[in-house]
Amino acid sequence: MTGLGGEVIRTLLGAFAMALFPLVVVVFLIWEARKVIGRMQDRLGPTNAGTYAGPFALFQTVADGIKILTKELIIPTGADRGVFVAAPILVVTVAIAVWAVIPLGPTGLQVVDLDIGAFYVVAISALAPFSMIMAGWSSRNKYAEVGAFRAVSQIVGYEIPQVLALLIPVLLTGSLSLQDIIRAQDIAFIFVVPLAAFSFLIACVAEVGRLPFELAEADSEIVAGYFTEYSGMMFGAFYLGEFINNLTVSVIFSVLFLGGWRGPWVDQVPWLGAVWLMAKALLVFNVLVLFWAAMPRLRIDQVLAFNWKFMVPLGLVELVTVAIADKTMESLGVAQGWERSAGLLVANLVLGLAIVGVLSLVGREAKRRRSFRRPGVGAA
Amino acid sequence: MIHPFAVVGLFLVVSLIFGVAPIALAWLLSPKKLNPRKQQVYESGNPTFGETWIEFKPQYYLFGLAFLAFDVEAAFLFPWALAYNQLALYAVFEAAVFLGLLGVSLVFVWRKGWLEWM
Amino acid sequence: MFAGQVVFLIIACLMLGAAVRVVTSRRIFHAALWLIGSFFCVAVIYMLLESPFMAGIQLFIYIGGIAVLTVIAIMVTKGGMHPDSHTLGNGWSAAIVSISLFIVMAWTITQLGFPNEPGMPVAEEGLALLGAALVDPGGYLVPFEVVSVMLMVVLIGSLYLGRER
Amino acid sequence: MITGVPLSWYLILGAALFCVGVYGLLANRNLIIIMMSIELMLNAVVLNLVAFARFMEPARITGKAFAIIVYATAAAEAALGLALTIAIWRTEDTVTIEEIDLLQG
Repeated sequence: MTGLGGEVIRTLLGAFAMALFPLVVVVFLIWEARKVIGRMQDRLGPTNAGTYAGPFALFQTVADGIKILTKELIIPTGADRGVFVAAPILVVTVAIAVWAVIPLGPTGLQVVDLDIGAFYVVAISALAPFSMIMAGWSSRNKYAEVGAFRAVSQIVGYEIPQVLALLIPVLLTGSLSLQDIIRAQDIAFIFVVPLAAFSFLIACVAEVGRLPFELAEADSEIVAGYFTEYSGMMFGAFYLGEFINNLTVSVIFSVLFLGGWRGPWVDQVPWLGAVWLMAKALLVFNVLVLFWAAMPRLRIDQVLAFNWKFMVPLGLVELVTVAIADKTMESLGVAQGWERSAGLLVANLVLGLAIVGVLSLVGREAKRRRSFRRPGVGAA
Repeated sequence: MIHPFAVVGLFLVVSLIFGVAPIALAWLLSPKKLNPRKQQVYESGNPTFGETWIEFKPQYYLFGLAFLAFDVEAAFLFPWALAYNQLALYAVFEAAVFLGLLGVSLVFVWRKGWLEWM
Repeated sequence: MFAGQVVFLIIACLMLGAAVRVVTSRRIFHAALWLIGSFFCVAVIYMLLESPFMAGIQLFIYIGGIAVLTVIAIMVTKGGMHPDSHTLGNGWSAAIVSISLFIVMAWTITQLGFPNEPGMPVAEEGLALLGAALVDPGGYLVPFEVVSVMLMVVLIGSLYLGRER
Repeated sequence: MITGVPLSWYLILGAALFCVGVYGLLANRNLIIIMMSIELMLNAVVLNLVAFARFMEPARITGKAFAIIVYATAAAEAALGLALTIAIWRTEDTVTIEEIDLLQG
């Protein structure tokens, strides 16, 4: 019995460490994002103006966190109190729960290597829209409700291309375990199926609601979207959950398409895997930050049209193309190694060129049709 | 040896603790001086008017419907993708038919204009 | 052994409690939230049955799909607004019918003598086998393609019903 | 088996969930709640399917294949049922079954 008890305690400690990991990383990611955004907007970002923020204001986020802990928690009149409080809890819980299967290293640096790991990530993320809809509904605020509805229709819509893109590494690996997917990437999948990586990245940006898909919290239109009414740490929970989600999608993109923890010397020093994974995730995260700083915001009809008229068809065509091209090569005897990868890459490039061709034809047609009308007519 | 599913369950409990803890801590630490003006709903400084829980466009629902169809389809594709390595070429074509039917119906509703935002 | 039973009982109580709240909540939005809770508990029960894929499908289709759609339908029909009682007058007779139904079913189940332990361990490659069977002409190919046709009909039919007129 | 829970417990749980669904179906007059009750009943059915699949034939896949197809059907039913609800809402401005009188002409 002591053996089992010890095991439970060790598992719990590991779970706590793993749940703490994204929180700690996010503290510095927020600092990094603010610095990068500041530089891109010709500002300095957080600086060492106060006493407590440390060198380069590294601990600015910690200071912010401590400050926000002492702020009053206001529940507006007419709000549905239970749901109102449950929403921020659910955000953080769902954001952290995904980390159960994320492999930080070859062995040991993972809570549990589920054999349906990738599906677990997708299934747990299915809970995420509810926190927003709960927040929006319970606030009794029109802006909050509009924001929640925008968020939900955007997030559930972009789940489809995300899952279709996620199926491609699964299909190439023949396993849903994230460890197996990493081990299969002798060549990172981004170089094998770049179109799938592209659509996964775009879908992830939409899932986490970064610009240009930020309309759930479009501050010039609907105050702050679904968390308009939140204050103090409950607002902080939404902010935290959002950044944890950013980190999570960066890490999952790295796992699925950039080879996860793989890198030089990982075989000798297993914890180096976490460093490589975080470096790759930081790269992806900075792509998100650059989108954030550089892109204008889309309208809801544009967001939905882009999903259903471009991303979903692209995902379907890409999945069918990869599956058939791979099987055809296998029946031709090109089943293994770099030949298979090169063949898939060629198939992807051909498909990509075809898509660009179709898009340019469609665009030319639309331009021709538009020239008969006055410009500006037809915009909603 | 703890079963992996039990570990997942423990992790879910731990993440729930991580969700509750900051808000519970803030509730303990924060001042509680509420008054009706502070608790007003914030709608850009204007007094709120009309019904708060507004009625939404059915368009949202249409996109939800389209999502549900593709959601079920994706769920069916997971076991197929897992078995992909053992499948023959014709089995892949069967899945392509499966995907193609939905793709065709997506194109159909698109052409009919039911996916337009009005 | 014992721990599994305790977890089962806790989850079963949570699930039934949530389900009862679904059918008795005065606000429809609350009913939808309790529905999600009871779906989640069903997923946990699937984990106890060592069917992680079914648990994932439960979250993915039921919570991620059907519950989202239900919530959207509630919002679109203003159902979330009025905290009215939406039960019929025949609540008592409905309760009697369902409780007697439960008693009959539970009595039958206890009389039939089902096994206490599963005969075999879970198959290792179960999910891949399922995937292969779905596209196997000797397996479930016909239902698989029929599902596709059904989804096509659902997509077209329900968008037709709900389109802007 | 990791849990030590006998099959009959799962079946009784499924029966209880089904009966809660039956109560909701009979006692409510809001179409959306009725849809939710039907979802609960379908969930109970799938719970039974998965439990039987685990206990009676864990090596094979018949139970899972049935369950996943029931899921697809449930999703289709929910989508169409809610689409009908919304269609009724737009013509009748109500989702309460007593007030729907489309057939009275």
